[in-house]
Amino acid sequence: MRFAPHTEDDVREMLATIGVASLDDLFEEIPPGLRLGRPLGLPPGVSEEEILDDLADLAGRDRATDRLVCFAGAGAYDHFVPSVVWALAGRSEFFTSYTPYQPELSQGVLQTLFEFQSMVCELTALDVSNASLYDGATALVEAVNMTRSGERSRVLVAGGVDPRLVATLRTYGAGSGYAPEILEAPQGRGGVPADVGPDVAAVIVQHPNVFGVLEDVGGFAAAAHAGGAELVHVFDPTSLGVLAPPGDLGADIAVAEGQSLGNPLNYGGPYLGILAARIGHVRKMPGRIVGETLDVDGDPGYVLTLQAREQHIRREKATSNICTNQTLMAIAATIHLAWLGPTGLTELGQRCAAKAAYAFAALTAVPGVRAAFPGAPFFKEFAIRVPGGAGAVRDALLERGFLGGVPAPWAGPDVLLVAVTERRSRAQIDAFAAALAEVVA
Amino acid sequence: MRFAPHTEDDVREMLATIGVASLDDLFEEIPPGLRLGRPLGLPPGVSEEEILDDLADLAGRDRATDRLVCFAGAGAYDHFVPSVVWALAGRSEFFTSYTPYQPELSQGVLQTLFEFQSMVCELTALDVSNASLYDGATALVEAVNMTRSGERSRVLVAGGVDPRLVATLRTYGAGSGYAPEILEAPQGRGGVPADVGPDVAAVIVQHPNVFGVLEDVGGFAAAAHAGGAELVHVFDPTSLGVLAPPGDLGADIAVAEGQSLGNPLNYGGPYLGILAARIGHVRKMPGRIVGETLDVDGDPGYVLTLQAREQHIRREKATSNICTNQTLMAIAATIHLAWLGPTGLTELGQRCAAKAAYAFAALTAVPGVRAAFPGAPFFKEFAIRVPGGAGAVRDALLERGFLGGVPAPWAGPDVLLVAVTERRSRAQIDAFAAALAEVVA
Amino acid sequence: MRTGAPVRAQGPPTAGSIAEVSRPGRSAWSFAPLDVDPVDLPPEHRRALPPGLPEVSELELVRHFTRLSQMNHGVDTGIYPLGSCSMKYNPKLAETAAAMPGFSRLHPLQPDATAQGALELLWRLEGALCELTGMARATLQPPAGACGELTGLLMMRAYHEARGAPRSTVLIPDAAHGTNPASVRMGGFDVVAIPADDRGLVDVEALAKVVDEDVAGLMLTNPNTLGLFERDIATITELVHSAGGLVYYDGANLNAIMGRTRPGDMGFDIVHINTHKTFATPHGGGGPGAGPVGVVEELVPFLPVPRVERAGDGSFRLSEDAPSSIGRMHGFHGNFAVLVRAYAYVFMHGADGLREVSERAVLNANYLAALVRDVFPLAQPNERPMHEFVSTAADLKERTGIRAMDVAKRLIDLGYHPPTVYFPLVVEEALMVEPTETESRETLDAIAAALRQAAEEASSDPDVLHDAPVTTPVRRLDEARAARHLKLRW
Amino acid sequence: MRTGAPVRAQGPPTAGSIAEVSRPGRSAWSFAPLDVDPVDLPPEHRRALPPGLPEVSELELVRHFTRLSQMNHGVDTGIYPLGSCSMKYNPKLAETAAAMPGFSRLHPLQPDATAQGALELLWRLEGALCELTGMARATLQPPAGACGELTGLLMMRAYHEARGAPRSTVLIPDAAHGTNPASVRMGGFDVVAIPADDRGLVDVEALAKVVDEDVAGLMLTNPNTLGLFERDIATITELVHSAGGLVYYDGANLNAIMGRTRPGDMGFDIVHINTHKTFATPHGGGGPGAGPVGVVEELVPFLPVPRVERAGDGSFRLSEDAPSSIGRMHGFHGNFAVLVRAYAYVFMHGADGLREVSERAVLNANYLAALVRDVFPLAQPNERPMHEFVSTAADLKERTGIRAMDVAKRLIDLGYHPPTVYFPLVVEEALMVEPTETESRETLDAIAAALRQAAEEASSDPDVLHDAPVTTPVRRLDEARAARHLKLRW
Ligand SMILES: Cc1ncc(COP(=O)(O)O)c(C=O)c1O
Ligand SMILES: Cc1ncc(COP(=O)(O)O)c(C=O)c1O
Repeated sequence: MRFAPHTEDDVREMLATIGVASLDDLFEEIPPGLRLGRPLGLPPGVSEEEILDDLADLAGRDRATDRLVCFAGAGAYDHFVPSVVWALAGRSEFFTSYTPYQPELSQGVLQTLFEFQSMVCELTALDVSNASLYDGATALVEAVNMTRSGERSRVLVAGGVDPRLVATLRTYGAGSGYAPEILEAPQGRGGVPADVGPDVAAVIVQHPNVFGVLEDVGGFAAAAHAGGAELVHVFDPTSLGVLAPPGDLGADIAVAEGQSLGNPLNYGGPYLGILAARIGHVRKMPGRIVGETLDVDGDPGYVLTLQAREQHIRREKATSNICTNQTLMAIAATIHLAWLGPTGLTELGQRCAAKAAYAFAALTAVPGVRAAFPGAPFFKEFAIRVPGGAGAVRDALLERGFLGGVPAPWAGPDVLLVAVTERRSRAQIDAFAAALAEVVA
Repeated sequence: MRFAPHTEDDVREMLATIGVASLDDLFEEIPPGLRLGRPLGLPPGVSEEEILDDLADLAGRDRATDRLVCFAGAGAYDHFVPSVVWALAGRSEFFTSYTPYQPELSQGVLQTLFEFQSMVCELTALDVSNASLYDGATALVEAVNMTRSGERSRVLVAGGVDPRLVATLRTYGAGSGYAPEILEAPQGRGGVPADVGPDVAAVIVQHPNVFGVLEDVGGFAAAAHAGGAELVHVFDPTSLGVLAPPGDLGADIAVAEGQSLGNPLNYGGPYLGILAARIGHVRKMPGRIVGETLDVDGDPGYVLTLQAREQHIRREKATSNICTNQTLMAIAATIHLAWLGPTGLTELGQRCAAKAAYAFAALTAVPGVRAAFPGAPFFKEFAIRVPGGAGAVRDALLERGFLGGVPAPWAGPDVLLVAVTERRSRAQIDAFAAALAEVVA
Repeated sequence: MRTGAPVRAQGPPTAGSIAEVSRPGRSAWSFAPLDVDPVDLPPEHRRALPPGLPEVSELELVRHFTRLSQMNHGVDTGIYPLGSCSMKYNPKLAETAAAMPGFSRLHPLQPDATAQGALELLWRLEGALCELTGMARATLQPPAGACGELTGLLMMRAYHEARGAPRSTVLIPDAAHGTNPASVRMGGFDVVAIPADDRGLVDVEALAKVVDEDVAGLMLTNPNTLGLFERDIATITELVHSAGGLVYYDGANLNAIMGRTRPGDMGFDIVHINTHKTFATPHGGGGPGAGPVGVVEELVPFLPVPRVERAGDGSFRLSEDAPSSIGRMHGFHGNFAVLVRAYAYVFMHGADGLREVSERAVLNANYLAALVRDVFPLAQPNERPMHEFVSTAADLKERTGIRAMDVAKRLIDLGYHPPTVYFPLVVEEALMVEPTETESRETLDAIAAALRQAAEEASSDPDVLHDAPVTTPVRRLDEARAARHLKLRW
Repeated sequence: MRTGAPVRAQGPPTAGSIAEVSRPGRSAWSFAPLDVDPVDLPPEHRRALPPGLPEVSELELVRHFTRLSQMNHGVDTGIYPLGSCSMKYNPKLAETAAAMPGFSRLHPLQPDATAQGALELLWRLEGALCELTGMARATLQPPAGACGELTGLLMMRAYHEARGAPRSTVLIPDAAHGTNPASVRMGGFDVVAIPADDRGLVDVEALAKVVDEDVAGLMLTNPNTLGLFERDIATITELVHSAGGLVYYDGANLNAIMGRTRPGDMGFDIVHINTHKTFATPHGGGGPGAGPVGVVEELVPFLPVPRVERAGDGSFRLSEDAPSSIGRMHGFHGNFAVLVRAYAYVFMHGADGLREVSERAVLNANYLAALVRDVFPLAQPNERPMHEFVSTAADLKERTGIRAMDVAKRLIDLGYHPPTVYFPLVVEEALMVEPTETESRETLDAIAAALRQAAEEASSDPDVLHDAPVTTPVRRLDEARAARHLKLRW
């Protein structure tokens, strides 16, 4: 398969125009000793039909959520994506464009990102949003970087924060010079730090947390602010039709994994990093930010703004190194949010909560299965304890056609996280409970 | 699921503007006796996720060519459709537009159809093409209508013409006043009429014919012309990279089923009716025709032309009643033909012919399986005789994962038509031969 | 002033034809290497020279057709108020459904046992259409409305022949759509036009005079071409029936009456539906469509084959055995993938939703009519239109010399696709407007304002109408020249 | 003159924001009815007022974003010659692949046994990238190039720490891309800039002076930011190695050398690849991308987790056990669906195809440079550029006062997306041009003519440059104002 359009005549005449005799001459600056004296050790090129057959074969070897009823979550969720999202986000004018360096030719992407920022602010009740980051985990890293300066360098992490997020923080912290400190979370939540010292930059709370449990964000915020630290709230965008927004709970910075907004599971990516903050933080924010301005005729238009924060201007003093971000996922999220609107987002949240509650009752009614955190309020995900080990039970459920959740070994060998989205029907939940009963019997 | 955007306020205020009190008032012209006094006996409306789940359930009950290796043809073929075809034909500016009544807003569709007409002329070596008809069968009906006038009313059909086409002719002929007359086809081809009288309007030959066999189109043309009749050639567009074009064989009108050009199997439709003819016939042609002209500034542009032939102007004197046609399929075919180009179309034809020849040898080598028409040259399809009845064998092959062809009962209870496209690999053909051997053993 | 123009495609303004883009030696195709021996076809059958198709790279191909698409207006770009076409929103979810491999990769001649899902879909859709129209059974085979008409007329012919009394004429209103008379001819009948009375409705007296033993049937659309409901429809169908004729319902205007009344209840014997109108299957630049035809019990024997039948065990099959059938109207089973979209539309809306569709369609048409009727009078000022209305620019032309076509072209520059113009032919300077139910009130207000502006400019600034359009890829095109100097290919 | 403008979307020129389209009570959403009892969340957790999202119908939604898309330029619309971005054709077939449910509906935390296809795809792709770059193993986790850089720098840090000798500085050329210094800082190192000599290449003398025991490593792209091949690269990497440092290859310019030479053979220890550049994965308006990072044997222990490993039985698994690993760089396994597209690109092209890609990319850049270098001199007139070239408008500015930005904006009116301007910062009035291999010779001729026309107009008709663009949805925008009066949301 080839896409270079050159005919033999083209090549000959172009070489003549350049003034060289052969294509090889164009590479003569490469010292002979460094030239690859052999063909690459890769198979020869193939046709479109062959590569698609090969990929269909690989895809066919996966047993994905089109063939398994999905109760897995832990940061990635099987929500419904309306057809309109990719019918529009997939338009090639969006799809094949790049960062809007020439705003006059990029108003489509720029305005969409402006609308994305606006919707994120409406969701979070915060003042400003950027135009996307890589994913939820790296968004948290960037949020922490916004909070650290001079004395204030410590990072306290509530015990209910997803270990994958903590692990990511740890990796990046090695470069920035901090190690996240994890707070005790009795009963799978809480653990508000007693006193937050002057050396603490940020307190991080995830709400709903990794166990799906609702946290007392206000309590964490109060503690953080008492010590002069910032409160970073890791939220779930699908919860914000029904749960109080980060801005109302005292969060200074809110970050989220935006996958649930219009993006397929895609085995983990591309997803969407969302970051919003209070206006005072705007010059510390990472990544692209779109602003509205006027053109020479006084007509409104959109541009990338506050670029003095960014690597291409500020270089080593930039707020972050991010360049390519996840714009297309932000476009999809914008379309999905507009499709939902305020009522749809609320309906979505209510459905998730109701179905999760139903599933919780059904599963914990199975003999031998217990709630991991009895009495803890939750949103769309919850933790149960299953006899025989979470991994073994999960595998046995696979044979019955269910992706039965995600084991949480850090919380105990028998803890299984179960997520229930609006996509799960009562019948599916009942069948799942029955299968679980068989498995643990 | 609803798409009407009206809010309650909208409805109220719009009714006020109209000057009526209620929506019911808008329907008061319907005499009370005729009003449907009850809700329609249909299920209540459902959401996008529900209707898609329902459709996925139905689709899942089919065992289509994504799950069966396809050797079925008989007018619809499993060819490769490159990804660009629907990435482009599916663009909403094409997809959601209608017949280009306002040419200034429809140059995209008009120019594409002009290019379609041009490519059809290049393929067929004929002078003019229209902008599409419903499908191959109705295209043949229209071709016949072009040839009949006054005395000349009889329609002679070569024995190798697909019975589905003949059946369609018979249906429409009942209205137009003719019954197609079928000529003997010894050995699955030939049967050139001895003498064609002054009452014959058209002689129809399909080449390659329903058995995949190559016909002596020139011979049919000579006979038709000797009697002053027209020769209508039913062709296969995928053959025209390797087989002589209708125009060179003496055809006056050529028609084809264009499904193979960019259109999925779709259980029989929407497909593409192609019709091309010599320039002398242009005013008798059915359907839309696009022509190039100039705008008021002298710049070139495209419009629907010769509309005086059409029903919206000519009414009962129109050359046909067709209005809505298959434009989108013509757009897909245009893109596919441009993707193929002259070399690609030739490669395609060579692959089909070579794989069919290989399959013919492999299948007729199976003990008990015979060529239906020994020695007859064929293109991408051929007929075999199988012991135990074609239907039974076809069903037994299904269990082994093969859509093993199409029975041809009119040619004998044991005759099976086998089509082999470029998509079939040698391995698949060998496996098919092995499965057939098992089945007939 | 901000132009608001979309980003212009690369390169010089004129989009050359793909033949101009072509360069010898270029190509986009790729195939798996041939894994069997090549064969030589018999020399006498071989093509001497390869066809003169364009030679382009895949990117050139993509840019060419992307650019052409940008030179086209669609429902997704803006309101498309063509009368009699029901250019409503085409739900994207229908594309998701049509793309399912179980549908898109199904071969038309697969054994029924491997196509149970597709067959059940067709069965359910047929049932729904019968309930919606008040018919007994239906064929989903006709690929468009015109073919549906012919299907109906051939059934009329077969019906009368079966009764041993062939008939030769079919009555249609003089305002009827062109496909009606054309289909009548193809059905082997002669057309007898029936006049409208001064209400714009069928002149029942006149009709009574022409209805006789030679009349095979009558074709009507209701609401009629003026968008008016034929109030005397019961009398009309009764008249025809009493003379032994059949009555055909052209369903192009079904969008006006769903859930309110049914052709069957009005006395119609045969009904076609345009799925690409009423059920929002995408028009695709002029097609594909689908034109299912429903009939009353008495006509069921004549329906085309194959038909979908349900066996005692609940399984479905395609049946050809129907001795009185008129035969097949399509090479296979019709435009199946279009019917999948129609199924999605019908069952997604359901009983309540379809009724609401018609309610809002009629609401929108009456609202828009109310906003413009003082400047563009209705062809029938005293009648209430339903889902569409026909205005006339006749007096505007009187006063200013500005014609309906000028108004249409000016609308384009103001950013709106014009309504149908010069149809029906019986109305002078006709503007036939069908907004459909999916347009918002703001859009109706905006296009009304544009129409009023154009009418006002007709006196204040006529040249802006004569010169229009100026914002389009090309300006007014010389159609006479196109027909005189035929250039139908490169 | 024919405008060639695409069809303008409906309505007034200014495309209002979706908030302006919003009307209380409208909606597009639909969900299955709740089939379980509703629940009340604890009052203290409930949201008081629903979020102020837009309320629109689905058609309004479709029109709004269709219209916005029309206001955007993409590779499918025309040449997009941004230097350092490799804006080449994005094969449509890659979208077919990425949409396969086995990939798109796979949950990231599914057990490995249910994801063997995806894992094998990652395994094969890793292997191919290692062969292409001359590395031992690679991580596919970084979601973009900048993250790949940081991944590499964190591995550098871990490497030196593991050897008990932490180091504090990283060397980068002053012309380097901004992400390089920014990543260096995030890696916890200080940046030491190294100058270029008068050839525009790394000044080896100067380098020798700054290389010492405190230098953790050097970051380079080769060909460098000027598009020139660093001929002394062997000496350079040797120099750094001899002082115990590591050398990082920024793969943004890999499109120049595939199949000709490999970073590993040049002495690089760490390499990142931008799949959205070299392997044509769609840029999506600014992302997503993927930034796989390959390393030499010695650094394998430090690669991020999870890693794809192959078991004895040929099965694949995600492994976390790697004690010296720097940890995870992404919440899950990186931008998998982007990697599927990269896999399609790499294996569809194969060994021969990738070599041809670089050949044609270098051919196109040199051809275009030859056509314009007399009016826009190369920053390094005596050096041969590879896949891109940097010209300067400095003397044009001298002579006419017309700046690179004016030329860029004029190009837009002439129908072409401009090259990168004002990067690299070290070149005055820089125009950085990367045509890529998928552009045809005619397109290069056409944009060259446009560039020459603009240069000519700089003296003959400067205002047409000052005023440009005039054909776009908006004209030149006031960026200073945007930063002064922050309006970052509706
Ligand atoms: C009133 C009427 N009847 C029949 C037709 C023909 O339908 P089709 O275009 O689907 O063949 C139309 C379509 O425009 C119409 O408006
Ligand atoms: C030379 C160079 N290095 C690094 C990067 C950063 O890559 P990414 O945008 O994928 O993060 C770029 C991208 O523009 C680049 O051109």
